[in-house]
Amino acid sequence: MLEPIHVALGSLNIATLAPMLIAIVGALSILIIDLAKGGLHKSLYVMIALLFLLLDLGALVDFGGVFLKNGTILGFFDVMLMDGIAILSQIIIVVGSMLFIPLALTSKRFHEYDYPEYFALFMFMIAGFQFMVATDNLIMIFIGLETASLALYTLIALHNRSKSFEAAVKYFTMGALAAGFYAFGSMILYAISGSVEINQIATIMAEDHYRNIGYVLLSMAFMIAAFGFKLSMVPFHTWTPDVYEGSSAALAGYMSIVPKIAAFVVAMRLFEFLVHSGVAWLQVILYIGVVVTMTASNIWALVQSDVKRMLAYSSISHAGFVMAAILIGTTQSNTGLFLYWALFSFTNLGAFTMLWVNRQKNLIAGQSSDHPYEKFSGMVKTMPMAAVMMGLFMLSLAGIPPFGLFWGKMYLIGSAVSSGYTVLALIMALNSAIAGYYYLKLIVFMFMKEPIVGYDQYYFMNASLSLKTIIGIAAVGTIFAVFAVNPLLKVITLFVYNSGY
Amino acid sequence: MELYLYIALFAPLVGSLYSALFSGSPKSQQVGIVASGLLFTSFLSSAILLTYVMSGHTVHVEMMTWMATGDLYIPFGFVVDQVSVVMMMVVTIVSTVVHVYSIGYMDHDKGFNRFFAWLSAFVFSMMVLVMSDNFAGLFIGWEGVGLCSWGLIGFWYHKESATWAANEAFIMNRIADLGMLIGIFLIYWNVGSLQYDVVFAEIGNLQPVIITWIGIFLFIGAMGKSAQFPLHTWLADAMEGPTPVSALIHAATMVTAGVYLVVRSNAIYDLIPNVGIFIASLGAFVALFAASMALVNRDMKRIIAYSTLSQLGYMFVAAGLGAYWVALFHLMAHAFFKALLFLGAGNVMHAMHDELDPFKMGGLRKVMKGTFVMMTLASVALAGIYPFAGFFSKDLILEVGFVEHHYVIYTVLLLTAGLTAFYSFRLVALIFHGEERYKLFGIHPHEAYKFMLVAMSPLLVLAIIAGSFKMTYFQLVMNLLPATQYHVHDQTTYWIMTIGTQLFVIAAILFAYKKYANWSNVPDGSSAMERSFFYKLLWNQYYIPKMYEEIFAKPYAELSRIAWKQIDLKIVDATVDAIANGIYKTGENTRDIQNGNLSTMLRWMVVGLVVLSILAVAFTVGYNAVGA
Amino acid sequence: MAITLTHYLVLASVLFVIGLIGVMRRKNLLMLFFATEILLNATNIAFAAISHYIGDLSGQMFAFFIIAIAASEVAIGLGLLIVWYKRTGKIDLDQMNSMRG
Amino acid sequence: MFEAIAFYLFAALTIVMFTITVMTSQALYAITAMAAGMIFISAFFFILGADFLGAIQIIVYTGAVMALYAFGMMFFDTTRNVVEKRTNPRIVFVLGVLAAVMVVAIFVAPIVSNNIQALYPIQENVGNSQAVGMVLFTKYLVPFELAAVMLLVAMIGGIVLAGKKMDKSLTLMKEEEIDGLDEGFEPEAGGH
Repeated sequence: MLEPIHVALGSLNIATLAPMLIAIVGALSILIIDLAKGGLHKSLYVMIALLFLLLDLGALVDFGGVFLKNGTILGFFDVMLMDGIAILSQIIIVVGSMLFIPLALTSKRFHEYDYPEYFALFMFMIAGFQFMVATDNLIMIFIGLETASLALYTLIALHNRSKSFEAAVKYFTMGALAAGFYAFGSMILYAISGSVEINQIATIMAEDHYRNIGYVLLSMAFMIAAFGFKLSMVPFHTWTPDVYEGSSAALAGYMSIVPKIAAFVVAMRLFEFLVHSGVAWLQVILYIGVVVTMTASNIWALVQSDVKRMLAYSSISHAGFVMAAILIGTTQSNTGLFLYWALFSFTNLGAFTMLWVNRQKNLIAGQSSDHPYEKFSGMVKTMPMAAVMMGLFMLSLAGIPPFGLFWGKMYLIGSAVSSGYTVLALIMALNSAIAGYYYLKLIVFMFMKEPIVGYDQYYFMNASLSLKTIIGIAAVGTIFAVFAVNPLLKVITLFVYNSGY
Repeated sequence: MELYLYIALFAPLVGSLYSALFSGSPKSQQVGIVASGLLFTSFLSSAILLTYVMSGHTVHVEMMTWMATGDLYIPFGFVVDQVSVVMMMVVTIVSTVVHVYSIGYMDHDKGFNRFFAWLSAFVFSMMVLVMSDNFAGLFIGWEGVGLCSWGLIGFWYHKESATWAANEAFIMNRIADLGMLIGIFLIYWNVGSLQYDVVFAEIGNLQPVIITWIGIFLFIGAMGKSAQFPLHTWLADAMEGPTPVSALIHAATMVTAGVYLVVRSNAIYDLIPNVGIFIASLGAFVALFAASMALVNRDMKRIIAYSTLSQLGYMFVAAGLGAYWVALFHLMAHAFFKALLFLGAGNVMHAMHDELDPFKMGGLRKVMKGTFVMMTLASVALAGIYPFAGFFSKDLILEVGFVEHHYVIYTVLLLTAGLTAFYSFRLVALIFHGEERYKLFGIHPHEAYKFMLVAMSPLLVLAIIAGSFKMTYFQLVMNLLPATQYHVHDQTTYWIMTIGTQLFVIAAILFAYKKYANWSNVPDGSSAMERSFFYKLLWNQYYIPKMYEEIFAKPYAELSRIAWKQIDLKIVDATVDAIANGIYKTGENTRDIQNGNLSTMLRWMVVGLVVLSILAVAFTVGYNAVGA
Repeated sequence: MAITLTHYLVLASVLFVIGLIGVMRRKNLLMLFFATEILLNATNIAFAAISHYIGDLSGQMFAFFIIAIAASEVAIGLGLLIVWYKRTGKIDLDQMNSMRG
Repeated sequence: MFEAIAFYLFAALTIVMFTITVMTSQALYAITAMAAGMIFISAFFFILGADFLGAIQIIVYTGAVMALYAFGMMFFDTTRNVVEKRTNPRIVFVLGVLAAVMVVAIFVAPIVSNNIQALYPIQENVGNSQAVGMVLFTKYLVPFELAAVMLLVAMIGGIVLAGKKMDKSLTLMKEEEIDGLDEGFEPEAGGH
């Protein structure tokens, strides 16, 4: 017989679960409120979600303080791992979610917001992402990932039109394949190490001096395929434009930020120790992956005729750009990753919200997508302020100083240079220059073309005060990023450095 | 003093934001007045700083730290020293004048408020550029002026040519900026800092090869901004913008940023004289090349633009030969009389209802006395007649060439001086003298507003007297720049040279007057001269724009003509240059990867996996082979 | 002849590849989902085998959670298929072509 | 010996079954073959001493998942011959064979390691279910609870997606049309 196991409650560090539990409790309370009284207005659910996310954020900030004082916090038999990058990425996840949830408060009614379940699933999804980043146990990562993904597929489909179903089915099917890759990759790692925890796997591999190099590389091949899908690296990116086009702009913007930062954190945990141990193969593969992803998606973005698809390709390109940080693998580059993503969140929030407020219900006659470039032509004449805002976000995305993303780009390129990746830095700079073209294309349409008669009725047709506020926040974040960069960097460096990345 | 520094720097920004507030609302005079007033404040602060600097101090502030983590440390500060204060004075004087002038010039334009927002934003960026104490700040200002000039050239965005020109300028500059960015990275990588003082102190310790590359890449940036060959085509096309913009950006400030960069980096260029010679030679070539194109052009503003190009060539000659203070001096003098010339041209354009062909004018001196006097005096200054500003600065460059024994450059510059005089007075003669050909076109010209003329008068005064500051100026900048005096030692040679040059120039003026002052018809392309090879060559700007089109654009257009038509690419076609077309084609051809079919997508994922695992196996086999 | 871990790993990879072929080959979405189940099952065999050969329970745990994940995926996948089918009357993925480029 | 025979027998059977699943054009064959394949896989689990996993495999897969799929088949009316357009079948097989060759090429090399330690060792004298229970409710308690959340998400998602409310799309209706909807469309009290 087995001996009964005695576990001291204190050793569990139940507090490590607090942030995620808050999100889950939020989700459950939304469901319960709906049970008690149906037919409530969506703004109530938005407020509840925001409230719980605020609590969540508070818990995270608290953890941040504890982390800086005592270092990494482990909990629940070391399944939970609250280190600096876990806390940082959770903060980005939660803040990102807080900024995107109010986008539900549109003036027009869309299908998904009629469901309280939408908000519940949203909260479950956030909890899933939080679990995914706050552990280095492959099982836990997998379950967190799937919880979040399954919720996300549903959220996409709830938009309830053919394109969104198509998007959800495509995403789901490819996601199932990627899940298969992930499981197989973990299996190989388990086979050579007898463990499913990344730090132990790393230790055992190092003790073996990478003798089973074939297994290691094969597992990495599967893992790159799995995370390549999540991070939309070429050629695993094909879902991105279709899924962005099919889902509502609000959700598409969300997808371009939050799931990716979660995947980046896991990729950091999984790939960087190998990069550091000098596994040349991985370096080469990541190098090629980064370059191809940046370049190819930039080229495809040029030929798009729909703004949302263009932004989809642009976000692929940005993800490729940031992936370079994992390849470089220094503290500076990892800091750059978080900085870039924090700045990118604000800019992309703005860009997608601008699409969202201009969303009409049915396709414009003669157009096959929601946001063709023509829709914005001559916008400066009918809505100068809106055009300027959109132009601002485009300039920031293009990396024009002094707007937000310029600093992220500069810091990352700088980290590449100071680690000796000069050619990579050049390619990154060159790609930023190419990217300027397609962002400029939208600006050309907005500022230099004649307005098309009748299109101005679509402008801001979906706007409400909350959406305008969000645009304002995004614009402020983008413009005044200059002043935030330094304090932000200090904090991020502190967290990243103390987590050993 | 720091207060004045901040006032000088931020007053234009405040003006810009203030104007931007009103950009949506209809034109209101007060916007222009407030913006001009703020600019004037900035000018006053600069003047106070000038007196302070002249008493031997410099002001250096570190406004904030932008990035300070790990080994990256970029403080952001501003410096007012002997060089930057000169630039500040030039920028603030010219821009104040241009602001006031624009109140009149843009009087009837719907985008009046928007115009001032852009214009003040431009001045702010330019101030950042000249006042920054490090390369990062310089680059930010650099990009900022590029952006603002894009907005200002394309200000009349409903004109397709204006849009095109704006994009052309933007793209050409981006190409050059990339070069400059590489240069800055090289500096940072090798020196570990971007602060001027640190960089210039350390630069000597680097390998010569690296310094050479740094110099070359920085100069590529300068070439783009200062429109040096072969990146010069955008400047002439940029004349599509409103004329005050041309006066401010394309004569006095932005295009001289390249010269400023070279002057500022004199510590770098001093170490690489070979690059310096190249810069000087290119400058001399551009001087002659641009002047020759100005000879036959029939567009008033383009003639002045080519003249600017030519004068920039002069400045680069001086800078390239190590006479940095001379380059800066000519920059200053040139800013005054060239801005004056442009503003005068603006008056003429207004009077002639946007007619630009001087052959269709003539005899305007009767109706536009003020403008006539100003433009004539500005042209005299440009031609370099004693005692006007141009004489002191331009002749000095000739002397530099002579003293440094670069006789070829000297000869080229001398010849260009003659050409300069000729085309300037060809323009004056055609516009103000001779028969009143405009009557054929039913135009009733009128003089500009009084206050516009008054606004121009400071520039006139400076164009006349700027030369007399030479020694004061020299005393000032020799604190920072190599203080080499350029004197032809032999008195006789000196006098022969000076008087000879003067006579040559005066002869060219007289020749121009004789040929054009009594012009009576509007040429229609049939005269013998107009059919001559050289005329055509010059008229077509050496066929360079055409060549760009033939070599780069045409083949691509031919290859992809059919695919082109299916998608409306007109805008992109115009925006994206030849290289982008290639990229675009690639995108078109490969977007089939994304054919929207789920099965294909899944297959791509498997392809990715298979490729990765093949690589894994290959590496393992190779690793084991090596290991065994 | 003893059965070693290698045997199981090879079996798992063969099954995994069968699943891959199914994923690439199937156009009927329902039957495509079958193939994704095969992928996960193949991995499960390998996990159980590794767990057995190194005498560690974590592998069985992983397999256990994979089964849970597979079950959840079925629920969502069928839900998506149902709405799609209600709209179009088909579950053939060649019909899904409204977005491209 | 017994083990070897059992392995090869079940290996052959599963491979055949799954091959049928992916190759046949009869949906009924496919699902039956898959159910059989799942059961054969559980046989491996029993051989490997993972009794609990074997039982779960049969209950969850063959019991629940297969039943769901069978229901789906009836709903989608795919019981008859399924016609699928084959595009580039050769590529599919080339990719498949390549993948198999590469993975197997790695796997034929034995794993060499002296450092693998069983962190949660299987004890001879303890029943498998008991041991699994011990680990599951200590080390893997949090993943287990999260799996519960995941199943809840799947349940909510499935119900919401398949629900009647999805038949009309507010996204595509004009605002006036939504106002004109009868109360029946508003979320009913109590949810579903």
